[in-house]
Parts: sequence; structure tokens; C-alpha cells
Amino acid sequence: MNLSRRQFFKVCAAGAGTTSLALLGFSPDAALAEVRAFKLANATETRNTCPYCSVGCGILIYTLGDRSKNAHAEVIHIEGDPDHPVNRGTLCPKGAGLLDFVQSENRLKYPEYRAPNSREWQRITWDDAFTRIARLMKEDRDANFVATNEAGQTVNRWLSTGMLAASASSNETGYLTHKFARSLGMLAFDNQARV
Amino acid sequence: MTNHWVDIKNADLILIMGGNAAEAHPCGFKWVTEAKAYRKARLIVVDPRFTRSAAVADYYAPIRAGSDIAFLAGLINYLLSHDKIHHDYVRSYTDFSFLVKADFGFENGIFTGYDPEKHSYDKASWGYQLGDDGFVLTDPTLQDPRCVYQLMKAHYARYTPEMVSTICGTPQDAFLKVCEMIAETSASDRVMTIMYALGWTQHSQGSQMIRTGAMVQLLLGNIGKPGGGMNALRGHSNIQGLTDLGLLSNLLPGYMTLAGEKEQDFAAYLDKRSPKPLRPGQLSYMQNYPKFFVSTMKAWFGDAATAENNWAYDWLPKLDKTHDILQVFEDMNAGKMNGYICQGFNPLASAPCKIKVSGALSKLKFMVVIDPLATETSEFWQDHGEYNDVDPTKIATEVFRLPSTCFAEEDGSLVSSSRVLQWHWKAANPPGEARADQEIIAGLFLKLRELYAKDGGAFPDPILNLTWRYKQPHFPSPEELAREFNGRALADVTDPKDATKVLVKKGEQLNGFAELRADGSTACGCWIFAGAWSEKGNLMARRDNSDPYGIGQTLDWAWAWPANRRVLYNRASCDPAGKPYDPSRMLVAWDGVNGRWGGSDIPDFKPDSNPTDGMGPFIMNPEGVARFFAVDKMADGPFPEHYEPMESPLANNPMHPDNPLARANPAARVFKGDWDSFGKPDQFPYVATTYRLTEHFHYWTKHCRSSSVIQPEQFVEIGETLAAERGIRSGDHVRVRSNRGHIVAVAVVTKRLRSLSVEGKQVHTVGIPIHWGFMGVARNGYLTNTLTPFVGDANTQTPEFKAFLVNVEKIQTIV
Amino acid sequence: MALQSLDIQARSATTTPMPGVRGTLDVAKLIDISKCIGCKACQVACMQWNDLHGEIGHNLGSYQNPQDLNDTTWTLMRFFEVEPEPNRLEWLIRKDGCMHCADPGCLASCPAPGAIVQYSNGIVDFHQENCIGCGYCITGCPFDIPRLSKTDEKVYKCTLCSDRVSVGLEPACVKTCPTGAITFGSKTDMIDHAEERVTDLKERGFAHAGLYDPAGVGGTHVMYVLQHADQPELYGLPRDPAISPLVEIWKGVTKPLAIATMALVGFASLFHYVTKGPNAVSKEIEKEEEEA
Amino acid sequence: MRRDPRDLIRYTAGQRANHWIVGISFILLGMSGLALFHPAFYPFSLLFGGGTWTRILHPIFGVIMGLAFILMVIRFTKHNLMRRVDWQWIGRVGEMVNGIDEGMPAQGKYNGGQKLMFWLLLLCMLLLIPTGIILWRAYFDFPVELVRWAAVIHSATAVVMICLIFVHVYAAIWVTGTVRAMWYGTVTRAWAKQHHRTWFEEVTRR
Repeated sequence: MNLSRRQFFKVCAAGAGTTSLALLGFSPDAALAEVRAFKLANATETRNTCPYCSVGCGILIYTLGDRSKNAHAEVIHIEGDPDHPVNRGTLCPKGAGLLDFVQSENRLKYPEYRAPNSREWQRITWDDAFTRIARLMKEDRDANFVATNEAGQTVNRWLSTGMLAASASSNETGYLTHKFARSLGMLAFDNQARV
Repeated sequence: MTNHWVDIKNADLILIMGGNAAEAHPCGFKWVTEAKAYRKARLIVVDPRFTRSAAVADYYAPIRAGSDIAFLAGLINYLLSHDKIHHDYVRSYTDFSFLVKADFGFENGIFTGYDPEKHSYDKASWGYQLGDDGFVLTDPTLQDPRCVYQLMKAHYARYTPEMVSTICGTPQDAFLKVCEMIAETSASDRVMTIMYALGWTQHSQGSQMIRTGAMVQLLLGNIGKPGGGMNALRGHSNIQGLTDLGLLSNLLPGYMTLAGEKEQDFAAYLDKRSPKPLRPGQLSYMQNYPKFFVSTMKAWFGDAATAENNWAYDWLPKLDKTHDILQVFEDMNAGKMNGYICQGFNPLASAPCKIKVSGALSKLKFMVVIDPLATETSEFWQDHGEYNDVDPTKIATEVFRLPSTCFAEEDGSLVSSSRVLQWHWKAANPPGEARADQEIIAGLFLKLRELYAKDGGAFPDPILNLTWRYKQPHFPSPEELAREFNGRALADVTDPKDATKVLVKKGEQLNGFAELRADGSTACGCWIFAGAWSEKGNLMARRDNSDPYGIGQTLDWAWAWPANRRVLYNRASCDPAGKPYDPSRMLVAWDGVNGRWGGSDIPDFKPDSNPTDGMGPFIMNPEGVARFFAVDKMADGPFPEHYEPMESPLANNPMHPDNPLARANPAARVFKGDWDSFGKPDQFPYVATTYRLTEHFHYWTKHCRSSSVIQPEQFVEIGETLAAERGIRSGDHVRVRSNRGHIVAVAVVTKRLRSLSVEGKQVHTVGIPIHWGFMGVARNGYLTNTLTPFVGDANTQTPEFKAFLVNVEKIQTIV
Repeated sequence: MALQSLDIQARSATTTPMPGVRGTLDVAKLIDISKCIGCKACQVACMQWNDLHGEIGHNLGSYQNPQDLNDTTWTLMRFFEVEPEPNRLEWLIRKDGCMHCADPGCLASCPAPGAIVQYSNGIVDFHQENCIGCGYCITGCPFDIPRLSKTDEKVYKCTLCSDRVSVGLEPACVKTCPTGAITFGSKTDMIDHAEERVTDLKERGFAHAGLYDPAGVGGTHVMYVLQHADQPELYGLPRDPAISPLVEIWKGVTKPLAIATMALVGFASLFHYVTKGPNAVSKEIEKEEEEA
Repeated sequence: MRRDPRDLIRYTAGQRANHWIVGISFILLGMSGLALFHPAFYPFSLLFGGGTWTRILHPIFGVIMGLAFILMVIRFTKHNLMRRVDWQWIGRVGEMVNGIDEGMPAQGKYNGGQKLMFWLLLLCMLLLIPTGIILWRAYFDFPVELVRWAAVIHSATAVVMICLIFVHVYAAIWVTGTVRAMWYGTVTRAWAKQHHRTWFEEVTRR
């Protein structure tokens, strides 16, 4: 059986046209089909940078609402920034899925504390967290700060507490973190440049 | 990157080696496909695995993991012996003619000055012969056997194609084919770019791999040119920025270095870092170091930093040694540390040797985790079955977990691999009580300062005097911080040539680091970022993507350090007379009429230096030229030499089979207790390498549904030959063991991992993607650093994640 | 109801002509396999744009995840390790998904009016609100694309982002593709671009590079540039795809023939009755029996 | 219910119920099937609650009809075995259609045409049931080529069956006094004598 496409349609049309109407008198419904409505029509667009690798792709974040007082901005979609000279609107699979990072079920929502030898987290307030951490840090710094080394040289360093800085935090955060760490005399200080 | 992402489109040849740009940087890789499609460029991939970069390459050559120096050294030998070098370039812009000290030598794999006890070199002999005028002696005829050219030629003549093939397992014809293709770019109008990443850095000899690549580029005259350069593809969105800002044990912002404890004299500290030119007429830009340093101290300590107290020099901690992440975990494991703060960093997964990291964290008194996500590190104490088999009741560490914002919930700037600082804007509030990182740091700092102000304590001066001029002290705004690191004038800054001319008025933002002063009249948190937020406003937020020259130089898009320059060393794209080597791709050129350099980029040069003055293009080097001979800058030798990875399938280094000292990098730091943790090839016969997959980002995206759908479960890749030998079929579960632990994963059996003939024996490679863990929405898996060795590169201490030994066995049934 | 945002060219199970006066641009997506790095960004962009939240499955020994197209995976990277010549390994990676045939087998097969629509720009779109879940489109498709959802018993596949195209945007996968392996534009432009690519590939030693725009289905609005156009099987593509002759019989000649036959039987009965009259028991026998 | 004590019982209540289960499900199947077959009949789907319900119900009707049909086959096969006389009858069916039935050979419970109908319907069902299962996407997933064959066979067979049933129904209407056999179960003696003389003789002899 090898009807050509054209023949096929002709046969169909002829057969269908004559028989259907004549036999049944049903009329076909209106030939309308609306595409899915464009979902970003009035969402707020914010320009941002992908936080993953170092290509630094421009992204557009779409949020619900127009930033009016009573509208809670919720990120609803993220895609590439077409103006960006490097990515020109494109995004890799991680970048294209950034929404799932923002909305990950594993986002932390409040400060937590795990006591020594405990099996669980307990929720604490920010103030409690800062107070307690600052006390621990001060205790350790006061006890272990090295003002001069064995050779009597001024070294002013604190080696018993260290810090790892975030490779995805902004320059502004990084700069403040650096000020913070060095003012305390920290040297056990590193970032993700190596890994 | 010396160049930048879009510039890759100007390349004629792209070498991807020590990286997998298509998978790890897909959107940057687009410029490779653009170069291929519109410049007819060719792409070469050299990698132990046939990666997704290789899938679109014109030529792929396999290589044994960890043998890259041998390959590149063989390439150097090929270029020198076939005279495929850019003569004009190497003579004028490199140290080819410089004479090296007579007592420098290299014997049986070891350079002069080695101390086997300390595993380190005394580098006294690694230097130039200096004349009485303090300048380096040269031999422009290149005949002197002590000139860099002759020494280098002799050093690399040993890397014959046969030797390369023996060490690397790369078939000789494949190696030679790569050499031929690369050699073509020694022509002035042909440019190659090299794209590499952690495939080069994560080795015990990683820095030298990169150096070897850079030497190839210098020989071919490809540094400073559009479409050329050495392009390190950074792994994280702002790791470039954090490095620029000096968030490393031994750094200060802008690649300034902290003083060692012996450097008690402030003047000597500055002097050592402000080198005088080593050749006549050279700029040696780092002579400006005191301006950068003093301005940073003014930014940090304000009025408390004065000329009298050496700008608070003593307040900065002095180094006994570098406390990099490996050193820190070594010390922590030895019980020498009490507290640790992990800000957006997941060391339990990222640092080598999980069991050591886990043990180390368990010895802490307290740990603070600041992160938007529930990381493995924050739950190192929790029993997660086979994936984290610990007993919480035996771990006494107090742990705080503080929720921070993610990118969508904050303003700020990030530095891309192209060195471009790009501003981003907040789109939504964070979930729950999460706070921005700088708000968390401020909260901690202000609490500490309050305690020190109230109760006193150890050396409170730097804490109490740290500048904190933020309108809302608990919420330093990103704008304020950006303005601070850009810098401002504390007094009127005048033109050094004309004291009546005020360049910047008191209180105004600085336009660039040229305006910095060493007299305390300027404050600047990070000199290389000076100009990012001037009186013109936030230049990092600029969005004009016009490209007037059509070669991708969008100078009005955001802002690049230094000085908005997009291609480093761009003076070298011109011949000594100042004419572009390839006028169709002009970055800068000497404009004789106006007596200035100009073009599509900001000149990386003294803008009014006439070519006839003979200033070299590498102005950051006191020599004014690029160095093949690294003098004393590297820990493991002035010329890169092949050493085996710390764990290698070979008993000896084929280059030096009878010298056990030269088997692996002699200058690599191995902690005492770690020697026993290395595996031997009889028990662990296969070479393993760890890497990223394009579907995932590090240990983050396993928290994201979409990434977890497209790559759901941990797997390892095994070549068909090895799979057949071990009776493994695709989809089977296998156990991969190293001397430090084991993981269980699904086997993906592939043609893409070839077994290679190395020193006459077949070497198999096992590929281990890193992305899974015991937290997240993807299927739980083992942290792959369960397997990796606790050793780093001799210079940077970057862990050797790319080459170690494992064994593989099929698991009959999965419980 | 407003007039549709895209003009309709054909509509499933509809026998009358579509409004067809306006002439719109024929669009097409070109997938250049020689540029594809298999990163799956298109897969994610598709899921994100279309709000699809698939299952997190298992790795069964391959990079290909999920293993197959499904109701939440409308496009899928398929990975093929092949050696077209000895010792020359190629890793061919093909983005699979609806081809948007000019003669769509799905539409021809669909019994539900308006469940499948072909817009005049070439997009073949499924309207799940009209879909009855019979799966006939699956039977009709020469490329094995539509997937019946176990969640709602509707069939799903790539829409070529008809919602984006209708407001003048490119499809999500096209936009996101990092290497430009996926491009979108008018069909003529895409064919021109494909020719450029084929020339480049031939110059790189792929003597049989070519465009995959199979005539058997009237051409497609999703086309491929193949390095080995002489061996589409290497990519898991049918060599000469066409609507199966069986489907043509089923949806073609059978339909009018059946109606004609049934009508004939009906009319014949009627005419028989009116011409021959009922077949009653003869009076004779009736009488016999009454008397008996 | 016997109208006339002399009427002959042609079908028991069980047989009639069985027949009508088949009959009703056939009508439902036919209408839903046609709705799925040709757009002209798609409005039939409204009778079933819309297209989706039509798609859901059609195979369920099919299962019901299939089971009932099997029962019927069990009940009636023995009456429908083809004999020489049946073939003779079929050979002269033209006369019958023309209304000239005087010369037709005497028939048992079923005439040759009816028997042939029985076997043809059975054949149809044997084709429709497996192909229907193959097409039942909600529960089964067969190779597409098989599904395509099934689709063609199922629809073509269905059309044939519909035509056969047309004939079956028309014949019942045309032959006056037949329909009541399936309503009440009885026929008149005259009817039996006229159309099924052999059967008439068999039952009256007892």
C-alpha cells in the first residue's frame, strides 16, 4: 500500500466531507486553539549573575508581582540575559535550572545549633547565635593569641581558629570577610581557589 | 584568564588540556564553537578521557593523568628542534638571552639546592647573572651556553617523542599530530589559545604544568594577543574575586603578600616587594607596592593607621608558614585548633581525604557554617549510614548553622574568569530568617567588638580600630563596601608632575590605582579594583555591550581589573615597533601622531612610552619581559620537569629511573603521617581521576531537582578493556577502593576511556565524577574525597585530585 | 473566544478547512550535532519553561538521563559512542524530541478534534485539554516522540514553545543552548545556515555531512545537521521516515471506505425493504398451523 | 411469556439476556468506536461523557462484550455447525433476497446464512479482541509496529462487523415475526414452519 501524501489527503477529504455531514448532520466545532498564555507577561525582571562557574553569565530573574508593597516577590523563572556579551542569553544546564537552587527544599531558613554529642539540631535566634559564637571565638582568641613568637618577634596572630571564605559570595562580602578575619589576626584562612 | 571569554572567538587554534571547558564552562565554550564556525579554527583536546569537549574537537589525543608536563615538554622540544617558534617575539619579549648563574644546575631530576630532609630547595642558585649596574647580563646572539635559550633547549631535548609516548601513553603519531598543528601558530597571523582548569592545577606538580603551557605560548608568541593567552577557567563564580581580594592565608588584597614573621622591618617588607628594574628602561610596575599597601591599611584602619605606626603594619598577623586548607586540616587533626568558620564552603566534600577532614572537625570545640544550603560539612557529626558512618554521641563539636542568602537575594559584584566585575541586583527576599553574608559577618564582628570594648582581651587594637563607617552598622550595604574597596581620596590628590593640578578632590572616589599615594592621602581596600566605583558611579553595573572593533572587546560592559583592561600583556600583540602582529585583530597599537598607545583595549603598558624607548611588554616583571626561567618564583624548579603523581602506576620516574628522590615532585609537601596513606600499584593498579560533569555544579546542584533529574545517581566511568577484565557491565554496581577508603557507584562502561601503553604496560583509567553526597535531592552517594590523597601542589597546595591509584571490583548484590 | 494567536493550518479530527488566508512565516529549529556538547541545558530549559518536574531516576550505565522521553521529558540528549572508522571514536550526541513534521503522523492519527494542531508556522502542538488519551498519535508518529502520561492519561511532547513563539520569542531550548548547536529562525534561513555548516564540516573531513530534513514526512520544522548524513542510524534516526503505510491505511482509505460500506449496507437494506417488502409467513402455512 | 400456548420456544431467558448483553455492548462499542474512528462520528462521544470517557469506556464495553460473546459461542456453536444443506441454502441466497423462498431447502434452527453470520461474527471477535487489547494504551504498551497493524485490523474488522450486524438486524426486521424471538423467546408455529421447517419438525415431533 503506497498512497502518495496528496492522494491520501484527497481520499480523506472527499470521503470525510461527503459522508460525515450527509450522514449525521453534526457540524464540527470551531477550529480554535489558543497556545498556553505567555507566563512572564507582567513579571518583574531583575538582572543578576549566575553563581556557579566563572563564565559569569548574565541572567534574568523573573519574580511574581510588580514590587508593590503587598506583593511578595517570589522567583518564578530564570533565564539567560540576551544582552550579556559572554553568554548572550544562553545558559548551561546548571544555570538553566537556577530556579531549583533558589527554591531547593534544602535551603536553610533559620539559625540552628547542635550541642556537643547531640544527635539533632535545635533552632536558635540570630542574637543567641552571634552571642554564643562571639563568646567562643573571644575565649579561644584570648587564650591562644600569639603576640610574639619564640624569637620575640611581633607576630600578632591567632592560629587556633580558622576560616574558609565562600567562592560564590560577592566581592563586597569577601572584602568585609577579609577585614574581619585579619583584624582578628587569623592566618588559617583560605578559600575555594584550590578545589 | 590573561584574555577573556569572548576573545576566544579570535583564536585560530584552541588547545584544551587540563580542563574540560565544554562540560565545566559550557557558555564560555561557545566562543570555541564560534571560532570554529567563523574563523575556521581547529580544536585540540588532550585529556585522559574522551570528554564532551573532545566530542566536538577536531583532534583528540589521550594522555595518562598526571603526565602533562612530559607532553608539553615534548612539545617544547618539538618547537625548538623544528624551529617553530616566533623569533621576533621570543627575542624581544622573553628572557631568551638572559644569562643564568653559573652554579645553577640540574642533575638526575633534581635542581641545585635540594634538601631531601626538608623536601625543599634552597633557591640561591636559581637566578640571573647580574652586571655591576644591577642589570641582568644577556647574550643577544643566544650562543652563550648559560643563556636561558640554551639551557632550556638542553633541558627539553630529553623529551623526545618516544619518551613522551612512553610516559604519557599517548601514541606517538597522535602526539606528533598535535605538535604539528600547534607549531603552525608560531606564525604571526596564527594564534593559539590554551584553556585549562583544575585538570592542571590539581596535581602535586600542577603549577609547573601551567608554567609549561605558558612557555609553549611564549615560544609561539601567543601571549598578549587576541585569541591567545593562557586561560585559566576558574571553577567558581567569584573565586577570581576572592583571590583578587586576597582571601588566602598569605595574601592581602590585590595580590599583595602578608609579611613573614622574620619581616619585622616595615621598610624592608616594602622594599622586597618593590623590585627595581632588572633591565634598562623597564617599568617594573610593582615599585608602586607601597602606595597599594598604605592605601589598604588606610581603608582598613582609617585614622589609626599612621606613618608613625608604619600604617599599622604590626597589626597584621605575621606568617610562620602558609596555613592553607591542607595545613589547617593537618593542624586541626593534630588537635591544634579549636574553632572553624565555613562560609559557603563544604570542606567535608571538597578537601582531600574525607576521613581525615571528618576526624579533624570532630576535634574542634566549635564550628560555624554559613551557607544557603544544608551542606555535608554542617552535618559531619550526623550518622548518615554508609555515606557518613559516625557516632554523634562521640563528637563534642558545637555546631552553628547560619542560613545565608543566595545570588537572587542580594546585590553585589562577582569577578568572572575574564576578570570582569559584574554587578547583580536582588530579586527577592531570602526564605525564612536567612541573612546576607555581610550582615552575618557584621553581626559576628560587632558582637566581638562589643565584648572586646567591654571586657578587653588579647590585642584588641585592630578589632576596635577596624573602620566600620557603614550607615547601618549591622548591615553594611554592598554599595558602601564596593565604594570602600574602590578607594577614595582622604586629601586632595595632585598630579605628581604638577602639584597645582588636583586629580581627585578630598572625599571623592578614585578613578584608578594610578591615583593611589603612599603618604596616607588615599584609602583603597583593593588596589586592583580601584576604578570600579569612581565618581562616575558604579562602573561594574554598566550594560553597554557595544563592540566597536568587532573582536569582542566590550569595554563599556561592566568593568574589568586592572583599569578595565580586557587582555593582559596586550602590548605584546604588537611588534617591537608598536605595530600589531595581525592588524585584522588589533588590540592596541602605537599612535605616533598623538604619542600614545590606543586601540580596542586599554593598553597594558605605559600609555606614552614610545616603542623606541624599548620598554618590555611585561611591565609587572622587573625584567620587562616574560620568563622561561622562573628564577626563584617556583618551589620546585625554574624549569618544569616531569615527575610522577604522588600515587603512580610506575615504580620510578621514566625520566630518572634510578633516582627515587625524583620519582614524584621532590618539593611537594607531604605531612609525616600521610606517607603511609599512599597506595602502591600492586594493590591499586588503576589510575583514577576525579572531575565535574556538565550536569552538576560541585556539591550544590544535587540540591536542585532539575540537575538531579538529568544526572540522578553517582557513577564511575570504566573503559571497555578494564571492564572486560573485571567482568563489569554498564549498570553494574562497583566498589572503587583507594588506600584511604572506598565508594560504591554505578559503572558506566565506555569506549571513551582507553587503556594506554605506559612504559610497556597497559594502564587503565577510572573516571570518578565528584558531585554526589549524603545531603540533597539527588540520590545519595559517597563523597569522592573518601578516595583522594592528602597532598598538594608544591607551590599552591592544591590537592592532587586528578591522579591517584584505585582498585575496582564488581559488587554482586546491592544490599 | 478570541482568534488564536497563531494561525492554524491543520487540526486533528477536523474535516473542514482551517482559516487559511493569512500567510505566516515558516519557522524551524536547526540542531547542529557537530556543535552539540550534550550538556542537557536544553533539557533543563525545557523543563523549566514548561514547569515540568520529573522524577529523579537511576543511572543505568549511561550519560543518558532520564533513560527515555517521558511526559515530563519532552527533549532528551541521546548519546552514541561510535567508530565510523577504525580507531576513530566519535561521541555523537543528539537532542531528541518532536520533529514538527510538515505531514504530522500524530495529527493524522488523532481522533479528538483539536487535540493536535498544526500552526501555519509549522509548529505541531498538542492541546491536552482536548486530548482523550487514546495514544493514537504515538501509533502515528514516525519518530516515536509522544508520550502518554501516567498521571493524567494525556499525551505530551515538545511544543516548540508555541507560547514563546506566539509572542515573538525563540523556544527555550534554542535560547539556552550554550554552543549555538540549536538555532531557530525561518525555515529558509535555517536551511541556508545548515548549508554553511555542511560546507564547514566537509572541509573538516566529514565527507558525508548533510542536512536531515526528511522528505517522507514533508520535511520537518526541526532539522539536524549530521556529520554522517549517510548514516542517520548512527544517531538513532530513521533513514527514510514517513507515516507508516499501515497508519495511512488506517487513517486514510479505511475511513471513507468504511463509511461508504456502512452507508451502502444501510441503504441497501432500506431499498430492499421498500422494494421487496417484508418477508412474512405465507398465508398458506399460517392457515395450516391455525387449522392444525 | 407465551402468547399462545402453541407458540414454540426459540430462546430461553438466559439466551436472550446473553444476546442482549452482547447486543447492547455492541451498540455502545460501535458508537464509541466510530467516535474514535472518524471525526464525523466524534459527537457520539458526547453520549459517553466526552472524548476521554469514550476512550476509557470503549475497551471496557469491549471486555463485557467479549465475555458475553464467549458465552454465546458456548451456547450456540452446536446449532451453527455448517452442513451440506446450509451450503445449498447459501448457494441459493439470491432467491431468498429476492423474496422467492419457495424453493429454499428446509432449514434447521438456523439457516445457512445465519450460520455463516455466526462464524463471521466469531471471526470478527477473534480479530477485535486481541487487537483491541494491543490498542489499549492505558494498560498496555506494545511495539508500535504491532499497534499499527492492530489499528488497521481493529478498525477494518469493526466496520465489517458493523455491516454484518446491520445485515443481522435487517434480516430480523425483514423476516416478520423474528424479532419477537429475541424479545419474548417464542415464535409462532407458522413462522417456524415457514423459515425453519426441519427445526419445526424436530420440536413438534417431541
